[in-house]
Amino acid sequence: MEGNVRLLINNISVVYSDVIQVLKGVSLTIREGQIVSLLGSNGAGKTTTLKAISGLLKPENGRVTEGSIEYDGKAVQNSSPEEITRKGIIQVLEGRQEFKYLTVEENLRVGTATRWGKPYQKDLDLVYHYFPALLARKRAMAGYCSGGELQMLVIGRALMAHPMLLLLDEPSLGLAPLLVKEIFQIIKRINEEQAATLMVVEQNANMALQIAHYGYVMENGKIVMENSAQELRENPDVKEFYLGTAASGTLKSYKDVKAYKRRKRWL
Amino acid sequence: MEFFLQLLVNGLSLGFLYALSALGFVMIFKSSSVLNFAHGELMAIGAFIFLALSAWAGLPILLAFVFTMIGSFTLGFILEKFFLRPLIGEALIQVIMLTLGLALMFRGLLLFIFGGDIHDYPDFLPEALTIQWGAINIPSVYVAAFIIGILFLILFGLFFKYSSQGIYMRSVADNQPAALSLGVHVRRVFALSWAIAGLVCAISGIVLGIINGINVHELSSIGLKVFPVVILGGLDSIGGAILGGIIIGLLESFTGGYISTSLREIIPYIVLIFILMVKPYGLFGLVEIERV
Amino acid sequence: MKAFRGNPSIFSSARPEERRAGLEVKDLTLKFGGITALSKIDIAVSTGELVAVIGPNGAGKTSLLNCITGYYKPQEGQIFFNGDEVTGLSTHHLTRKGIGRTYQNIELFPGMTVLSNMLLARHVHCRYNVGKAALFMKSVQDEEVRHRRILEELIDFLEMQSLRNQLVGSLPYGMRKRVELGRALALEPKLLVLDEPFAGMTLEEKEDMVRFLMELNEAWNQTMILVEHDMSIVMSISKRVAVFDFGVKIAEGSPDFVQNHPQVIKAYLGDTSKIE
Amino acid sequence: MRKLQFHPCGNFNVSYKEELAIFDTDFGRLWMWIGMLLLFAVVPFISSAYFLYILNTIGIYAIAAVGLNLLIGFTGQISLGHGAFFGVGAYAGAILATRLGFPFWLSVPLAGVVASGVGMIFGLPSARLKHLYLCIATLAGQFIVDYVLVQWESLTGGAMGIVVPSASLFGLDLGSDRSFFYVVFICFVLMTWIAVNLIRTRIGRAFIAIRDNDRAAEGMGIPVFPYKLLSFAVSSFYAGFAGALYAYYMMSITPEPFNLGLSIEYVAMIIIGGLGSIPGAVFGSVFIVSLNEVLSMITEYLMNIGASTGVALTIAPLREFIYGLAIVLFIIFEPKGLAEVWRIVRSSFRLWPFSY
Repeated sequence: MEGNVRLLINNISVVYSDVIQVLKGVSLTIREGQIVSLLGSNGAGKTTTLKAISGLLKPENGRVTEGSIEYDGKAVQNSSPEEITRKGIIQVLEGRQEFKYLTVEENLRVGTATRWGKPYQKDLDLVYHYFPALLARKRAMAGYCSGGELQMLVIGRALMAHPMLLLLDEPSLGLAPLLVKEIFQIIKRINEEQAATLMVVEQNANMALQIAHYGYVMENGKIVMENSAQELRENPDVKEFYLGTAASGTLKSYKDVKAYKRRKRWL
Repeated sequence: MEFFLQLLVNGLSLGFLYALSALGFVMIFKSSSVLNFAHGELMAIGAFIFLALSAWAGLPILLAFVFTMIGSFTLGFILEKFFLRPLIGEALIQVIMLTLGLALMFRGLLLFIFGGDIHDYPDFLPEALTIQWGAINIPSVYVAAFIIGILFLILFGLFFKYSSQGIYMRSVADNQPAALSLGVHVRRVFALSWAIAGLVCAISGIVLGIINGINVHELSSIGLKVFPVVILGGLDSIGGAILGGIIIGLLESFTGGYISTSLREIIPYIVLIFILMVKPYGLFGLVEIERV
Repeated sequence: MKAFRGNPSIFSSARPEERRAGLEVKDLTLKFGGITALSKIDIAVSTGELVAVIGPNGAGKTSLLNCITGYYKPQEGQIFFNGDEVTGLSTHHLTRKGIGRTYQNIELFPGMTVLSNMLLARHVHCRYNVGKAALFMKSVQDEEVRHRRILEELIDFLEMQSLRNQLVGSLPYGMRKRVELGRALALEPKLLVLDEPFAGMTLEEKEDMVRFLMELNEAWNQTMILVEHDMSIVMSISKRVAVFDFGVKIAEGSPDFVQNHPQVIKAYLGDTSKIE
Repeated sequence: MRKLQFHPCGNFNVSYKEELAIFDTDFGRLWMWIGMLLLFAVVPFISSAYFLYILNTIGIYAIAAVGLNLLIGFTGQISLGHGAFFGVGAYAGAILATRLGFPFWLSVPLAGVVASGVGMIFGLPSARLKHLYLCIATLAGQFIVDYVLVQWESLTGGAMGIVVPSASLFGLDLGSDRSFFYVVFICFVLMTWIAVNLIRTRIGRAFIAIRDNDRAAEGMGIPVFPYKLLSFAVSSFYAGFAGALYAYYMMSITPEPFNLGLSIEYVAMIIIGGLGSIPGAVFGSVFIVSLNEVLSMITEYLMNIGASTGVALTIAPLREFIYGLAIVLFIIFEPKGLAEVWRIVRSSFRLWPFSY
């Protein structure tokens, strides 16, 4: 299932405010129809990678200084977010950035900004089909919705834009286990039914690797490992550091961890 | 009784004028959360362009009006591009101070060019608009202000509630990064809202100019009167601006008629403070949603 | 410089009665915007306990914490802390009474250094008044130095020595969570309220955090109430778990009991962690 | 004797106490003493009367600007009524001196207290109002105070104003520019020192916390509203104190100068100087007062040469234009203000000639 290359990141470096270097030569490839997941610790540069793709570095005074990002064969690095979104790359920001004072439906309508003037009723129906919970709350002010509803809302909002490449930043952050599962199931369905290409940045490596086709691991602004999701799931290091399963395959208990480290501290 | 009715009518018409001039203000606030202290000066600029074109250059009224609209639209656009845009992301107080600085600049410039005298437009409104009802007389210009006010209210109300562009504008004021991530053209939204605001300011400036004569000091002080009006109604509410305008207009008219003319100027501010103590977001303003 | 021996004096020197933290919530009901966020909630936390509150998003967990810390005013019901009724008291009062908390979305002051953030929390323990502060008298200086010393202990305890003078805004997410814990601890709270302290953390950061919380709880008898979604952590560190759904407490008991409670599985945990 | 430290090349503080110091090097402290010496022993004797007048005006404005920066820059409560509080102080000082015959040393601080009371009244809306709404409430305060100053004729003398007796301290006449210079600048140094002290203790930390995130401040046990009121009180005390000095210095006052324009000037001072910076407030007042003087000198000059040709009247508004332009340019090109410029200049000097 080697599809066409949708997005090719070629050895990029990203610098904020001309001083702080966050990415140091990152390369990755996203093929059409795939879900690619990007794992890594906090501060490793995952979000920056997403923002480099979607053009949102600019408002934060960041810049791609080296390397290139090619989307469908055309270089898009350092383009404005308006141009990039109109090419079909939509990022769902971390931490549910809803429009608090707009109703749920109005929030969804903002998603039509890249194709202003075109009919959108069918897309609304589609979003409500994926997220029936939103239909019930469509006239509610988004600021009063629960965390789960908001996560659905921001993903739904991005779907309204007919994304060719959807970038999801921590979609499971702060969600209950059941909801995490639901969100990931829907992400998988979107990938399968809408033939959308997705890139998921996740802390919950377990879930992310279950739905992904391919995965990358980032540390300190560099890609340190890449492989098919299947292979990554089997990799002992990934198991140890990201999945939290010991070599024996059972879930590690936090009790052991704390006892060991505490002893270390006292000695 | 007749005195009361005349005060009532005066207050209502004055209120509509205030409401009209507040609309441009709300427009800017709704899309970019900027409090524009140069509002009165923008009105004055519109009024003076129209004066220059109609009275001095001798253009036909309609043509002069169209050119004034184009000019003020462009002015709003330029203001945003060169002065407001560099400040995106800066602290509130800096934006406020910038508009205060712009106000000083414009006032100085207008005084330099046109002087501090009162000018008048040639008569052009049809007499037919005048309403004579018993002893009560409503001059045509007030009727015109009323019609324009209602028109704008409906137009803007529908625009922000239902049109996609209106929703994009509100989304930008709400959460800029998120709007950017969805491809809303943030810069265009800002520019557009300032341009439209410039246009609305010019219209209200012209209407005020017809009534009171055109004078820089007068118009810029009415620009400050906009604040009690919009705050009373709630900064982001168009209906609130209209209602706030009417309340302030009536208050002024009755205070002036029954108590004293000197208190008249200050009464909006006193009432404003009391209302804000009870309703901190004005009568119709959105209550801030806070989550911890 | 004396090396740190894992013994913050602000905790070890405090007498047990000063660390007493009995919280009792009775019949608590909270409504807003036409929605009942909490209905008739009873929950009690006694000194030295670590109680976890779990439940789906929007179940009212954070609302409960907000009631306990005074951000929301409940319509019905009472909250007692150490025997005194504290229902409806404002947040700063409750902080003074010894309830400290961290926030779901990290409410640090990003423009300040780690140290300033923590120094801020010493506000309740500062005794000088405006006049003395204005003249910067000797007693004020001494007190400032004393607080600084206490913070140094906390910084050592949380292993943040290298971050001391860094701006909070420049720290990675996981570290900010740790700073926020440090700031809450600087309040010397009797009851520590934690709202999703592990959200968005990597495995390693979670392990560190577990370590700090366990040490606080076990070695210094710190009373804690915790809202968290990571079940493996909740199940391994808490002594008692309360489960909320739609503003109602549907179960309460030991981690094992809750884990196997059919209603909890249905509403919250789901049956497996696999996606079909 | 320990080695004097000139260049901070890192954080070498050995005791916690050193962190509390205002200047982080001995070099800085040395400069401060040299500056003080110059200010008090040299400047008054080499300056002309006109220059002393400008310096005194700067000193008076700087006191009020430091107060306003405590409120806006540190506590984050936007006020457009500082000019009115300055006016309240001026009037309170004048009334205390003329009606009650209070001596100078007593009526000035008392005027500060009166202004602080009025400031607290107009700070009350801050209990529920935030940001723009509060800004407009203080604007309302400005207009109301203006109105009272003009209308309460029995107390304020209406538009005629009050003539203030010349200031004297323990028998010493302070009527001359030079003797008043000492009064103004001793007060200025003391008030600035107090402001710095407030900032580096829990009071200032609470202010900053309220500015940055009032909900979290609340969670740190800081009672937000009392602190906001305190900030209003302190800031209007500074304004009132400065206002009373102004009244004594000008010898007669009318309501006219204490209008919205003055409030705007104060905000301009702290923004141009640098929000949330005590030296910034001082830089800002130097800048604004000098700009005012230069502009009026230029207009006067132009009016003199243009008096015969009739352009005199049309030149005056240009002053307003340039004033506005200066503010606008400053905000666009150096939004962090002169304090930031000063910091950059200083650090490049410190590192010179090896700036890398």
